[in-house]
Amino acid sequence: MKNLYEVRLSGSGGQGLITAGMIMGEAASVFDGKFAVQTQSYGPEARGGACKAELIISEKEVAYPKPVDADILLALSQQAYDQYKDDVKEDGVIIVDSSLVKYEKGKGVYPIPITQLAIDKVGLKVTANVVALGVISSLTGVVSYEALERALLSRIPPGTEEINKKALALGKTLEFKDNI
Amino acid sequence: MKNLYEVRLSGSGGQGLITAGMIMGEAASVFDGKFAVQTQSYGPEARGGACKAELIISEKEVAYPKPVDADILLALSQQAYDQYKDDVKEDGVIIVDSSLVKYEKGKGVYPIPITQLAIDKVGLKVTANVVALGVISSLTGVVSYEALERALLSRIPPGTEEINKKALALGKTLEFKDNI
Amino acid sequence: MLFYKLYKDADGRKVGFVQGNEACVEAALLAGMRFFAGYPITPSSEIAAVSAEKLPMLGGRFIQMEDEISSMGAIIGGSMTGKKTMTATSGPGFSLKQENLGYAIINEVPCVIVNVQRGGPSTGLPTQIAQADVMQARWGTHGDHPIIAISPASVSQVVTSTIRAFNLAEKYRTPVILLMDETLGHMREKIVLPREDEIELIDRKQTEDTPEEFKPFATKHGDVPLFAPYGKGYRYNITGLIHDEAGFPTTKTDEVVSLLDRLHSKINDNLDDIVEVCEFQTEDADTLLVSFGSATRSCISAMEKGRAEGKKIGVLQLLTVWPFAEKQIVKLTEKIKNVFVVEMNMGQIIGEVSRCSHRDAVVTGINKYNGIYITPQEILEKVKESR
Amino acid sequence: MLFYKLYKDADGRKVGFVQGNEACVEAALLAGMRFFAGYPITPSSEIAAVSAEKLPMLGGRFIQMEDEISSMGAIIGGSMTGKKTMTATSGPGFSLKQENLGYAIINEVPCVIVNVQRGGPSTGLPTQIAQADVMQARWGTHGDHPIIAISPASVSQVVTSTIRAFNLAEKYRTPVILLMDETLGHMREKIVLPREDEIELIDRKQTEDTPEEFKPFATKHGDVPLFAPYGKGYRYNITGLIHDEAGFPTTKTDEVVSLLDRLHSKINDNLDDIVEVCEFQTEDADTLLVSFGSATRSCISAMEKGRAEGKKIGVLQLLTVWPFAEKQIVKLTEKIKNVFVVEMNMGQIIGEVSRCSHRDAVVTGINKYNGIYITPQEILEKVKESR
Amino acid sequence: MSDEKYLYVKKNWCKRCGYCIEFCPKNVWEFGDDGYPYPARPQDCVRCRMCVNICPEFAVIGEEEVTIKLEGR
Amino acid sequence: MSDEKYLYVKKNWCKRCGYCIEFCPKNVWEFGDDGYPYPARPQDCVRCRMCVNICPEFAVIGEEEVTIKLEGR
Amino acid sequence: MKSAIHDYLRPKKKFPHVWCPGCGHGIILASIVRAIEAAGKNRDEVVVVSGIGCSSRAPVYVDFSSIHSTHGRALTFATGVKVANPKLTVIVISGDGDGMAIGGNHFIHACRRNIDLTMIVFNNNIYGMTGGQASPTMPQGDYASTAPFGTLERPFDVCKLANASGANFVARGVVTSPIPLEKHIKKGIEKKGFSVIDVAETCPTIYNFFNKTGNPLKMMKDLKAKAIPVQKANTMTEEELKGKIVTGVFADRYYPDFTTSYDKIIMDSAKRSMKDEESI
Amino acid sequence: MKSAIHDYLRPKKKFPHVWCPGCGHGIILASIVRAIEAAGKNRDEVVVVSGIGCSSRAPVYVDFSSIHSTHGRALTFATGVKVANPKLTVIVISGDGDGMAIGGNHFIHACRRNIDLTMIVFNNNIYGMTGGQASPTMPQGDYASTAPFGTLERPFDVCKLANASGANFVARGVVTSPIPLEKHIKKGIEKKGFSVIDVAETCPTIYNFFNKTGNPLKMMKDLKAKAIPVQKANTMTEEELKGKIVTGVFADRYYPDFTTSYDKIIMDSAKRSMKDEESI
Ligand SMILES: Cc1ncc(C[n+]2csc(CCOP(=O)(O)OP(=O)(O)O)c2C)c(N)n1
Ligand SMILES: Cc1ncc(C[n+]2csc(CCOP(=O)(O)OP(=O)(O)O)c2C)c(N)n1
Ligand code: SF4
Ligand code: SF4
Ligand code: SF4
Ligand code: SF4
Ligand code: SF4
Ligand code: SF4
Ligand SMILES: [Mg+2]
Ligand SMILES: [Mg+2]
Repeated sequence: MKNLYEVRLSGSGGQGLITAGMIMGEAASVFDGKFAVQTQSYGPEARGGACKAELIISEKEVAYPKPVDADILLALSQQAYDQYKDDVKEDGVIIVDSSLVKYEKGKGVYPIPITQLAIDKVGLKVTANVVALGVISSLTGVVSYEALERALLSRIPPGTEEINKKALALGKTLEFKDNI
Repeated sequence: MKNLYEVRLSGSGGQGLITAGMIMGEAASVFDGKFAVQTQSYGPEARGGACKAELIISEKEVAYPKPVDADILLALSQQAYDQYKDDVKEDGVIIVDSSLVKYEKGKGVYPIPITQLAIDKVGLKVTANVVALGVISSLTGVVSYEALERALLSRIPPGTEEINKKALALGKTLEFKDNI
Repeated sequence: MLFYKLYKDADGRKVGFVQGNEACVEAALLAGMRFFAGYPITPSSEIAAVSAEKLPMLGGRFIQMEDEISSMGAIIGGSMTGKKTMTATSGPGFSLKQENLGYAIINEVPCVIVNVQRGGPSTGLPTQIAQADVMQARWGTHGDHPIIAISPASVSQVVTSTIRAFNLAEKYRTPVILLMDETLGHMREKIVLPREDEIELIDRKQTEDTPEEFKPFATKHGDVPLFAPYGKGYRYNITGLIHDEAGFPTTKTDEVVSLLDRLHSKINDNLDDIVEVCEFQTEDADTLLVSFGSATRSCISAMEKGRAEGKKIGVLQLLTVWPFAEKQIVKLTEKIKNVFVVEMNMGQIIGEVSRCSHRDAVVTGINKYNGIYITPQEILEKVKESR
Repeated sequence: MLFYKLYKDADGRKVGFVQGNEACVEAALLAGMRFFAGYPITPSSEIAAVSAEKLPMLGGRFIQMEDEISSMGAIIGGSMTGKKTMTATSGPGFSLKQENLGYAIINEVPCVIVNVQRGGPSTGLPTQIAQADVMQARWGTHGDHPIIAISPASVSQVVTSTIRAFNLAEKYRTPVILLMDETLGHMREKIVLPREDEIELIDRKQTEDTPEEFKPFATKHGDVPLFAPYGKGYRYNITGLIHDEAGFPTTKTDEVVSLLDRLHSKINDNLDDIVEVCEFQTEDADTLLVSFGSATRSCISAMEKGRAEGKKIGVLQLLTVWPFAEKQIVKLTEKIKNVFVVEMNMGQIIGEVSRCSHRDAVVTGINKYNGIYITPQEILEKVKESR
Repeated sequence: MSDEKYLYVKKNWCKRCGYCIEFCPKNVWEFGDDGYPYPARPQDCVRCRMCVNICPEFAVIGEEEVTIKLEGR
Repeated sequence: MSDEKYLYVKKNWCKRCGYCIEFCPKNVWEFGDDGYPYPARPQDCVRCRMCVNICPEFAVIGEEEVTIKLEGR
Repeated sequence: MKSAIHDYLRPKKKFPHVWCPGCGHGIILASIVRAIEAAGKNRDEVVVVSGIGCSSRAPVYVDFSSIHSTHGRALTFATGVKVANPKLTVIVISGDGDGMAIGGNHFIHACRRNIDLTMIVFNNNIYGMTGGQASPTMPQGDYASTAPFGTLERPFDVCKLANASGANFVARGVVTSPIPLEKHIKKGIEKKGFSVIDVAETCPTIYNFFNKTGNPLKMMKDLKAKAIPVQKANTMTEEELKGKIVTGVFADRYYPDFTTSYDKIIMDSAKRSMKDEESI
Repeated sequence: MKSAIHDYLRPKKKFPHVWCPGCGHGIILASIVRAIEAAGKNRDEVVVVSGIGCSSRAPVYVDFSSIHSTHGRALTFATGVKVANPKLTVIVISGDGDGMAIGGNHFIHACRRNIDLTMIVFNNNIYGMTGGQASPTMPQGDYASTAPFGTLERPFDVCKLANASGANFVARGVVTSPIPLEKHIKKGIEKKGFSVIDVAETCPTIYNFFNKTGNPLKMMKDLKAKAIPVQKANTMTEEELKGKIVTGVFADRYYPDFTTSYDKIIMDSAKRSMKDEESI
């Protein structure tokens, strides 16, 4: 476990990346007792374009709030992958949606067909972001699973609790292997 | 003849003092070739209150544009007289409308029933300001009579030329005596 | 629709992981805000939305006005009834509010104006960061006027600064500007809201005079006149014209001067109370980074990095940007001569820093204005370059 | 209804005894103004009235708009057709124009904005003199922006300054602010209008590119882009968003920086052309009065009186107040250490003078802000006091 | 009708517009020698209040109590 | 009617709202397997231009010349 | 006889007021005060808000809480007062320039919002205070300092605009008939929701200067001759109505007003807010 | 088939445009371009002016001289363009927020002034660009980020307001009928004086987010069902008209427009100016 994680969740508008960032930040800061700061940015298009949520999760207070090189990169679109794959630390991990993105194999690269799994195993495409959170938690431990679940449940529309839990659990229980 | 005259034309709104100031300034600067600057101020009331036009007429360029102590004070109302009578130079003149104002006799004080004369001799009360200009010209020479007449004629509504000339002429031809 | 949730911690404090904009409203409500009038503009719009949702729960009221001018008018009117009021906007809207801002100043109407800065001038870069309205905050409205402006750097500081903004507004009966920026407004961090028993709230002092005795701008009680809310039998007038102690228009020179002097002195005579700065490791520093708002965070990181390399860097955050921390600058530059002013603009507050710095100090600007947050690396590099 | 008359002098020049406001319009017409949009406000209203009367004689057009915001919008729109345009206002209206002023700056739209200053803040002292919008002229609109502002002191200077304002606006494609004041606006002095063959009029340089090649904000011709009037086949876009050379919105960091840098450098790289000061007897002076606008006249009288008493006073008039005459101040304060900044406000431009003055100079403010013209006596007294 | 003894004009407020005279339906008012209106025919007054209401200066007064109160102003 | 060979959808502009399909009075259009509309029954087209005019993306094209011109965009 | 106005003059203010001899503003102000009295309002709970203009000086003279605000913005300040404290009776005084030129947007939005204010437009068809520029209600062709060749624009009909924008109560009075004027204003005050009373009056100083309309008395007589009650106007042709001023009530509706509607939200919200925060 | 829009797309601009899938703005823009073409205007003499909003991005895409001005101020810039060069055909594009909220005053004054502009209101009943605040045309009770409990205010009827303010031509179109829409706009362009075409459309992204109105296609179908021609509407009761959108022409008048009237002043003045100055 590192003292400080720089996390970049990237993809396109509509994939729920900001929500994922919010959940992750809340889990880490409110429930895990760490320091977290989450920022975001959109592409120049009004809606639908590139989208990115970034977090710094740390044992101590965070000054400059933006990740430079990521400890954790989640890439849910080709554009995002291409743009950010090089800004990852030596010992960082790249979680890439292998159902959407053509990627290069390498140490620390974890290809997971996240969106496809969300469709197939959860039954709802838009839960891909939650599946990804489960993956991040179990792969890196940057946030605890319990904290994530609690933050998740407080952020989603009532009535969607079960399906979201299912998605998170799916992400957690997947088996990973980086892809050398 | 002095090199510099500080002139204060004072009274109330509606007595045409600003117009008188404009005529005098134009006469001095455009037609007599002197330097002149004319400023004005109103009382706090929107209309009808105290009113004052001030000029500096000089052989050379005028920097600070407001008279301090006047060489020539015209007072067409009691309030104006009371307020400004003390701000007159030792060798200055005070022309006071004796038909409207209670004044103190003294050297350089010229009481003339200007408004009454305008009514009686010109037949139009509002020409009092023009009568006063005639008085000032012939008493002090600060502006020439010809210049005054020309400036006057260019500033008045068409059709009123004769009556205005008459008023100016009246002012010029009055006999003055200061009032010791 | 709220996009955050507050929890209660073990000490009974509300906590949450919220945006700067959301934190601003939570703090404002804590501080006693009960009326908000606004007009949407990126990146401040969440402040209006959260206010719309939360105010009625506390019996407060929200109104979306037809523009920024009317929003500013409305919070002045609202404040005259004794309520604590706020509006929020960004550059273009802040420009539009300037005329009525002057009205609030001259009539000593407490209110808080949030400007979540974005790139400019004009429509500029609506979704990107800048700190380029800081001089406008000082000089944007016509005529001689004092102003208080506070510029937090973190979501937690948004909470304390917002409460402070209301307190200063009430204490000094003046509009207070909260200068945020796009990143801070949209950034999420954990906040811990103080319990009600943990904060000191200031309410404008109310008159104890009878209505007959009461003069709305009388100074017998000190520089800040005592207040009587409209509707309580104190039937006085306020006007944007220069006015006398009774609130009536005047052009008497002594009354003009006395009003203008008092408006300024009530601020300038209380700089120790109003001006708040944060110093970071300035004790042994030979290099000072002066900054405000979000840029401060980069300065602190730069300081940490720099110190790791053996560079004795200190940071001064101007939490209160206006009135300017002249005394603090004078003092610090007596010992630290190598001064950098870090701003996400083309160089604005640097003018003030230069003016106030010790004559031997070398004041250099570190500026970024391309819409992107300035990084600690960029600051460090500039610091190294200039040596 | 005109309240003045022009005559022809022996040299065929028009002369007249006119108000500053009237002179402003006469000069503007000479400079080529053909469109005026405005909203009345004391003490600037005569500028609109005279424009309404005179513009149609020259085939120009006048429009009274519904407010100051629309007036500013209209002169920008008008200027895009290639016409020289102007508006006039006073403090409250100047505050309202700030948003669109930024639009004119960022789109490099030549136009002239007259601010006949009155007492402020807010409604203030509508019929009295002040010089308290000078910092607002610099910083009133949001975001980083340069500005040119000129401040004449006499009715004759109004003529030359107005012509200059149009010339600078056209040359640098930027709004230019003409800072007058109540007394100057209403004061009458003789003017001699130059004959057409005696003045150099500058028109914005027009592109020679074909419509296909044309880029409205291209810099290949230097810092000031070449113009193509609307309606002539150059079908380009302008926007208040940060834009690229083609006039389309951009957030690319290099394009953002290049636009903002160019907007500033086109002014700041041409200070020798833009900054105009008048020095009076500074050669042997040991005391310098720095001033602008109407206050300069009192300084000159004070200088004359002072010299009569043996005091070596000199005067520096900042005819161009923005950009600031930094170089001139630096140079003068190298030899003159006793500096007084004379302003009819509570101290505004003094900040700039202090910042730029030689480190050994002692800079003291002489201020008056009660609505009354500052007198030479008052200045002299303060000068004596401080010795 | 009328013993309208308090129908009077406060001269230091009156600006002599003549509206009271013109708009009185009963022709009660006239300009006096001093140039100010006065109720020349008070007995004709029907208490319609037009004169009071139309006076832009609040200078027409129709009540004893008010008269006394305003005396000092 | 119609040999409407240039009634086509420029796919890189189309955002698949389905308006062309819905608003064609002759039911000419259908979503294809690729998710984009195509003129399934061009012979039914009466050249009313509804499909062209209702497309918010300017993606329905009905002219050879335009087709060619837009190719590169 | 009761002279409401004299009971309400500010004790500390000097009279006569600043308005010119014969200016209609004084007549309207007195009518407003009588209407407030007639509506039975507690003077401590009345707030009078104005903008800038000769007319907007009115609140300074009468003994209510008052805001002499900025040019054109009276309705915005008044909206703030009303929304922040709905118990208050808020009267807005505005000139035709103030309310209809620079303030036109606030006017139509106040109508639409149906905020419970009563606005009285002192409509002299000109900018008096700034010396005679054309106002948005100046009849086409009349002269002004900024319309030396006659105004080109057609005037707004304040009542039509209010009607189209949704005000609950819309009426026009005229200073030559102060009693009906007072009644309109009283009804406006009593009406929940936004009320507008447009008042036709004269500016004998400035309007006359540019239009040679004669002395104050002549202008008043002419004005009286122009005023036609709406009932009568309804029977007249457009031709006959030219140059006339139609007076009376143009709208009297009962849509819920803003603050009353808002009170329902507060009641509902209070319940929602009862829910306690979860503990961490 | 002729596809006017494609001839007028900016050669240097990237497509697809920024608007969301199904957003009505594209349909209106294409209709405007067809109308300009149909009115036979020389594209070099057309200037398109907009404010700020999703809709106000429109001019950026089409190949005319254009001004993407400041929020709410399009009409003011357009007025300047037109008055400074009356030969130009000036089209104003504005959103319901841009044109009716912050820009409402310029709107009623442009109507009153009868300035020869053609204004098209992209009326999606919401602030799209800033993420869903209530606009002045949002139906009462609908939800928005700033109206979490439903809007309290009643909407403006843009056409009624234009009519009451004096516009020469007033019409309403709807994006589900692009051809009548184009015709209204064409008529507006051809009409001397101020023309307003209010266009009912949808914002499938943001409106749906707050009001669950369904996907773009459902919203379009619903919109189509709501649109009623004015002729038919005239035969319906108020009850029946609830929730309907009345389309068609509401005013078609011939008052002289501002610049034409001004030209007369110029002609007269030219004579007056012939008089030479007196010599000193
Ligand atoms: C922002 C601003 N613009 C302009 C003015 C100048 N101004 C003061 S009063 C006024 C017009 C007043 O006209 P109206 O409202 O009709 O009142 P009246 O004087 O006719 O009663 C104007 C333009 C101002 N004070 N503030
Ligand atoms: C002075 C100012 N205030 C506010 C804004 C923010 N703003 C930009 S667009 C917009 C609303 C746009 O709504 P509308 O005109 O209906 O256009 P739409 O996006 O719905 O097409 C607002 C409030 C701004 N740019 N400038
Ligand atoms: S109406 Fe009033 S002001 Fe006019 S004459 Fe009569 S009393 Fe005097
Ligand atoms: S109350 Fe009526 S009748 Fe009596 S004097 Fe006055 S106006 Fe005439
Ligand atoms: S209308 Fe246009 S964007 Fe929509 S589906 Fe058809 S072609 Fe595609
Ligand atoms: S032109 Fe008309 S009939 Fe032909 S495909 Fe398009 S919508 Fe259908
Ligand atoms: S100028 Fe006109 S409106 Fe102003 S006080 Fe005089 S008469 Fe009344
Ligand atoms: S947010 Fe609404 S108005 Fe804006 S582009 Fe998307 S659909 Fe259109
Ligand atoms: Mg008026
Ligand atoms: Mg909209």
